[in-house]
Amino acid sequence: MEALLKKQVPANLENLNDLMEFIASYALAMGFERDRIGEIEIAAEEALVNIFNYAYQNKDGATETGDVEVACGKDGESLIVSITDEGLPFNILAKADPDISSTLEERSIGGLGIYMIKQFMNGVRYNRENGKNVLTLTINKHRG
Amino acid sequence: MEALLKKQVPANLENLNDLMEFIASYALAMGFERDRIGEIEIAAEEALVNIFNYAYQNKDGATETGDVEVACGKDGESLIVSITDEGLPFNILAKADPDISSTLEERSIGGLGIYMIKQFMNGVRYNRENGKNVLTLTINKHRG
Amino acid sequence: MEITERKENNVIVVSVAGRLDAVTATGFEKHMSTLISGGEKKVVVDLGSLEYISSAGLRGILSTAKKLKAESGAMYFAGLRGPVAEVFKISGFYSIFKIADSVETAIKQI
Amino acid sequence: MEITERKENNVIVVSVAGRLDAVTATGFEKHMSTLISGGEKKVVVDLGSLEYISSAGLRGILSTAKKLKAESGAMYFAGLRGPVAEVFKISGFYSIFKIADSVETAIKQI
Ligand SMILES: Nc1ncnc2c1ncn2[C@@H]1O[C@H](COP(=O)(O)OP(=O)(O)O)[C@@H](O)[C@H]1O
Ligand SMILES: Nc1ncnc2c1ncn2[C@@H]1O[C@H](COP(=O)(O)OP(=O)(O)O)[C@@H](O)[C@H]1O
Repeated sequence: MEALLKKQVPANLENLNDLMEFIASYALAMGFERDRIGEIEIAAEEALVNIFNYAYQNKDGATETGDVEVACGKDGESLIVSITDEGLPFNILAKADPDISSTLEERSIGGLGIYMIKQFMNGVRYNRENGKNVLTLTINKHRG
Repeated sequence: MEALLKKQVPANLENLNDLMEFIASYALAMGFERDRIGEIEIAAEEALVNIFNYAYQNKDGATETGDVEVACGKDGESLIVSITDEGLPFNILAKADPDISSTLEERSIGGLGIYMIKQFMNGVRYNRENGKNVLTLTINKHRG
Repeated sequence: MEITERKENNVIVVSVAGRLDAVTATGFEKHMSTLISGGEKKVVVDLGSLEYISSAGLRGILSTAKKLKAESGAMYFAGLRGPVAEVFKISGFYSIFKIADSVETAIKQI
Repeated sequence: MEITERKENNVIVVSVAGRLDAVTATGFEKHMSTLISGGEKKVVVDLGSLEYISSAGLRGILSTAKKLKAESGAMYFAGLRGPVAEVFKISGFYSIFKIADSVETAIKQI
């Protein structure tokens, strides 16, 4: 992976827009098209918001403070976005998708975020390293 | 990715055992433990059997002949298994998981294969390149 | 995100422009909740100027729909395009919601 | 895969050893199908020597269970360990099947 740019901020919703712009401008510089950048933003937003909401919950369900780091890089023509937090271990690949065929009444309100990450990304990788969650998204120019 | 070993065979069930041994022995040489090798075999079997069953179906639903190539390599401590076929485009990341909470009566018989791939692998990547499907699985020594 | 509204007979048309994301979805949900509490029963949501929607937006839509359903109301979506249409598609929203090509059609059919 | 059988009163104990995979699952399914057609109603499946199971094996188990259910039969699994137990767990099989620690317990409870 080359041309790595990193940004580390406290894991809360106030920083979402900054992080989204950081990722979008990197993708733009790599020549990604507008609609594909939208898909990248969705995936990144879902991962980040989950970290804001769930990663730093303590046993009482209260959210403690913690940081999130976003790194952007390239692997050939592909964009690599890696997101690191020091919260609870959590592997999105192992999370079962929601049932998108159920009726409005049966449908639960949540669970679509991780599903969209898998839909839009070309690669998803989860590593737990030294007490950190590292989620690595690989994104091609076209969803494919 | 270093130390690449490849094996290309016709995509049918007769070659499953050979391919499984090829992958298992590579993982063994890298120092993977027995139970983890079992998980790797499951993931690889699911991906391969799907290629045997679905990738080379023509419009009439008949299965045509085609090859599958398995490549094993390393990325640091991780094993990389990449599986290439020239069949229909198919992205397992985008495939919704089955509902594993439904009752026996409601449960459909299939759909567990791709789900297990996502459960056991650390990374899943799909690329469609020059008419080929390339599925790249990244596997750490331990699932967690 | 920007919300604008107009009423045509007994149908309320809510246009949502910009981004419906984790930051703005709560505002959307509250707005819709107020409308429903205020007695609106026929709601057309115009997404023609919506550029971006994430799962937080979908969540806001689902909970709005559930509230409206509880009041025996009806909701239509109109003007979906590009990435927003794509997100609706992969989330299965085309099969649980009524979707019209244009606001006019939606108003007629609701 | 190797299948061995013994009968204890009216319970048939089927032990499956080795690998239950895409190559062998059809054999397992046929075997079980024959048992059920032969009138067996109480089946204990001993997985104590099963080393490996993939989705093809799970598929064989699911279709066996559905057949047996249609005949109002009962099935227990016993002796699950290591990777096989793990696969049952992540597939939700612990909540749809009856699972006993040992074959003896299964025979008693069935
Ligand atoms: N970083 C995380 N740490 C712990 N749990 C998480 C994390 N991200 C997601 N989850 C869990 O996974 C569930 C599904 O997440 P998601 O698909 O984004 O939908 P939603 O957040 O709307 O429920 C969440 O409800 C939460 O229980
Ligand atoms: N390589 C492939 N090409 C086309 N379709 C596929 C491929 N692999 C899987 N599928 C589709 O995805 C579905 C789910 O696959 P899987 O989870 O392995 O379960 P199963 O094969 O038991 O149904 C299959 O039923 C098939 O419709």
